[in-house]
Formats: sequence, structure tokens, C-alpha cells
Amino acid sequence: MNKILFFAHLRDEAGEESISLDAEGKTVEELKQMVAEQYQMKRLDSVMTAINEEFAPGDEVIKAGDVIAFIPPVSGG
Amino acid sequence: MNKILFFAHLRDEAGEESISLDAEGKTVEELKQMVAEQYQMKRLDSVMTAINEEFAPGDEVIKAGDVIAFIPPVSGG
Amino acid sequence: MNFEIAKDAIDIQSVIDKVVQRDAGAITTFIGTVRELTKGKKTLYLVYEAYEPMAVKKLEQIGAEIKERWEGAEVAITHRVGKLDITDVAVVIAVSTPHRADAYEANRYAIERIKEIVPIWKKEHWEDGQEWIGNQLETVAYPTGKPEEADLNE
Amino acid sequence: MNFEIAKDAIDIQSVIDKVVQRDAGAITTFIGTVRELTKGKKTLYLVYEAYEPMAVKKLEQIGAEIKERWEGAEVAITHRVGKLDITDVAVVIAVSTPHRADAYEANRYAIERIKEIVPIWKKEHWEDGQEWIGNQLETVAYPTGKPEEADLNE
Repeated sequence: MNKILFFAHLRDEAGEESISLDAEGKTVEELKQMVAEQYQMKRLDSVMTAINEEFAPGDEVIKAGDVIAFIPPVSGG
Repeated sequence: MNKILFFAHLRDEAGEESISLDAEGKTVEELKQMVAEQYQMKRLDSVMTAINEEFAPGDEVIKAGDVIAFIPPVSGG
Repeated sequence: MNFEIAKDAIDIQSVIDKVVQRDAGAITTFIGTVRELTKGKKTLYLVYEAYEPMAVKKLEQIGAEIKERWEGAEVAITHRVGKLDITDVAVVIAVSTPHRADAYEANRYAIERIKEIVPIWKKEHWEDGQEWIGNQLETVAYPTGKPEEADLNE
Repeated sequence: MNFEIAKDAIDIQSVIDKVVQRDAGAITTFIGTVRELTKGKKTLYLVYEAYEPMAVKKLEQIGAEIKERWEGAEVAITHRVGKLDITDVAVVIAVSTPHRADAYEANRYAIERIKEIVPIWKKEHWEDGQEWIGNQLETVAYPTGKPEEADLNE
């Protein structure tokens, strides 16, 4: 299983801080598409993805237990 | 009469914080030369002059009561 | 801990204290504060949210980048999260270096990198609504859960 | 009084407080500290001297120059005089502006101008002597009352 974290507007759209699902063997891009459909999220294209607290490219394959975070464009500072 | 103020290495060279002398009618350059001779000061060329707390050019004529300060290259900050 | 996410008001002096060093002649700080007016629009307050463990790691990474680029630099950064009022301090960046030009440049580098890679987001609250601010240039905004017609056609 | 010469330790936060404004999103500070090593030579302590009334006027002038060049800027500067030990704070410059690029640039401008026009001098004390430092670039030094042969032939 994998934990998926949402932040900022994605959290509002999902209505959840995090969800659990099995993403093992999927790429980041595939997971994005899956989540976008399930939660009717727009603009996941401009969202970066972190695996275990490090940015990951779209073709990275997710392993069992990986924590995935969707990172909207940041606005700290 | 005029008060003449010395700072930094000029104060060490003059052995005084200030002196009084009559510089009325003299230019800044003339006063510099006079003081340099009297106190055997070198490097007054690279020293700026302030009249009444404002920088003054070498050809400015000193009036009675003006306070003159010799300002060596500054090194604050 | 030179790189922190804080839930309460940031003590600026304590961030500065972390970068004091005998061989530094210059310390610069950047203090990001909550501004009332942005493009004529009046902000009531902000809420900052962070992906905290990753945010700390990314702040640490920025510190490492600076130490590699500017020799002898020390860096400390604290970013606050939660609700902030006008003039509250959102972020403090302190950089010390032997010479002053580096202290300015390295500090500027830090704030620009924060706005690129550190997972922190701000939500602006105005009298007539609220919005997650979309990116560091404040040019892309994501209305909360209410996509505009234009967004749907993007 | 945003522009001061101080005889005791400078409270950095109190200088920052002077430039807080509702329409500022950025405050930068420059903190000049006493560095132990300069070109491999070990400083024991420094003594700063100022032509105080003129120094305050010149700091005010720098503040006015900044407000003219950077719209919406607020500036406060305190420079300390007297004996300072290693890591002691000699000067604090705080600048607030609506946007961050200006806060860095205006602050940098202030320190460069201080080194040009403000009548403050520092005397370095080393183990083997002391010297009034001659200009802001630290390239010209005036040995105290002991001119070198080279100086006589300049």
C-alpha cells in the first residue's frame, strides 16, 4: 500500500489530507492520472510529485510503502 | 575665530582633538596648507574637509565662526 | 537546527545568533512580512501550510547549496506556518560570510530558491474571498475549489 | 530617530522595528560584525570613532537618497562607536520595501554609501600594533603616527 498526501488547493479538492491506495509498479504519471480521475482534480499537470520527501520525475516507478506527495506550485517566502 | 576638528590619524598626529585659529577669508585649501605646516601633517591631500558638518570644496572661503573638520578617508560599516 | 518550520512567532535574533562566526564580517537577514496590499487588493490575513519534513529537508538543501557556492557562509532559515496577520514575519533568512557582497548574494539566492523548491503554500484571505497562491511569482492563482470558466478551457 | 550613533551594544530587533510597515513585504538587514581575520592578520579588537553630529546627518542623507530611489522604502541605520570585540555588531541597516528585490538593492546601497560619506573611522588593534584604517575598500592604511618610507615618497 501507499500513502498519498495532498496539500493546498489539492487538499481542498480531494477533501482529504491523505489517502491510502496500492500504487506499486505504477509510474508517477500513471498515479497522477488515476487520482485526477478519481477525485476530479484539474491541473495535476502543473503539480510536482515527491516520493519519500524527494522530488521524483513522472516516469519513476512507485514501490510498495513509498509515501507520495503531490506538490502544487509553492508559494512560501 | 574658527574651531578646527581632527579625527582618526590626524588627531594622533596633531595631538589635539581640536584647535582654535582665525581662518576667516581663507580658502579650505589655504587652511589645509597652514595646518599641515604647523602640525607637520602628511597626507592632508587625501583628507576631505567639512564646514559646519557639510563637505566643502577646496576653494570654499571660510567665514568667521565656521567650524572646520578634516575628514580622513572614512572606514565605518 | 539551522533550518526550521515554526508554528509560533519567529524570534529574529535567535535566527541571527545561529550564523554568528568569528570570521564573518557581514550578516544579512531577509525578513518576509505579510503585506496588506497586493496589486491594490487588501489582504486580511494569510495562512501558510507546509509539507513539514520535506520542507525542512529542502531548506537544508538550500543551505548546502549556499555553502558550496559561497565559501565560509553560514545559513539559518526559519519559516512560519499557520495564520499570520499583516506585518507578521513569515520567514527569516540569516546568512553570514567573511565579506559583505557574498552575504547579500547568498541571502537573495536563498529566498529565490525557497520560492522554487520548498513545499510551503500560502492562502490569502481577503474581505471577498480566499485563494491558495499558486506560485512564487504570484502570477498563477488557484481559486479554492471553484474553477473559473477560463480555467476549464485552459 | 531612524539614524543613530550608539555608544553601547545595538539591539538589532529595535532597528528592525523602526522600518516595519503594513505595505512592506520584505525587510532586509545588514549587520556588520567585527571579523577576527583580515588577509590572514588577526584582529584583537576595533575602536570606532565618529564625528557624531555630521555622521548622523550623513546617515539621514543616505536614508533620503534611498527613499527617493526606491519607492515606499523605509530605512533605519545605527552605527556603534567605541571599543568592539570580535563578533560585536558595528552597524545595523534595516530597509523595508513592498517587494524583495528593492529591499536587497537599497540595503546594499546604504552600506556602500556609509563607506563613502559617513565620517566614521575604525582603528584595528592587532597583537603587534594598531592602525587607523584608511578607506572603505580597506586598501589604504595610515600607520598611526609612524609613516613608512614608502608613504614619504608618495
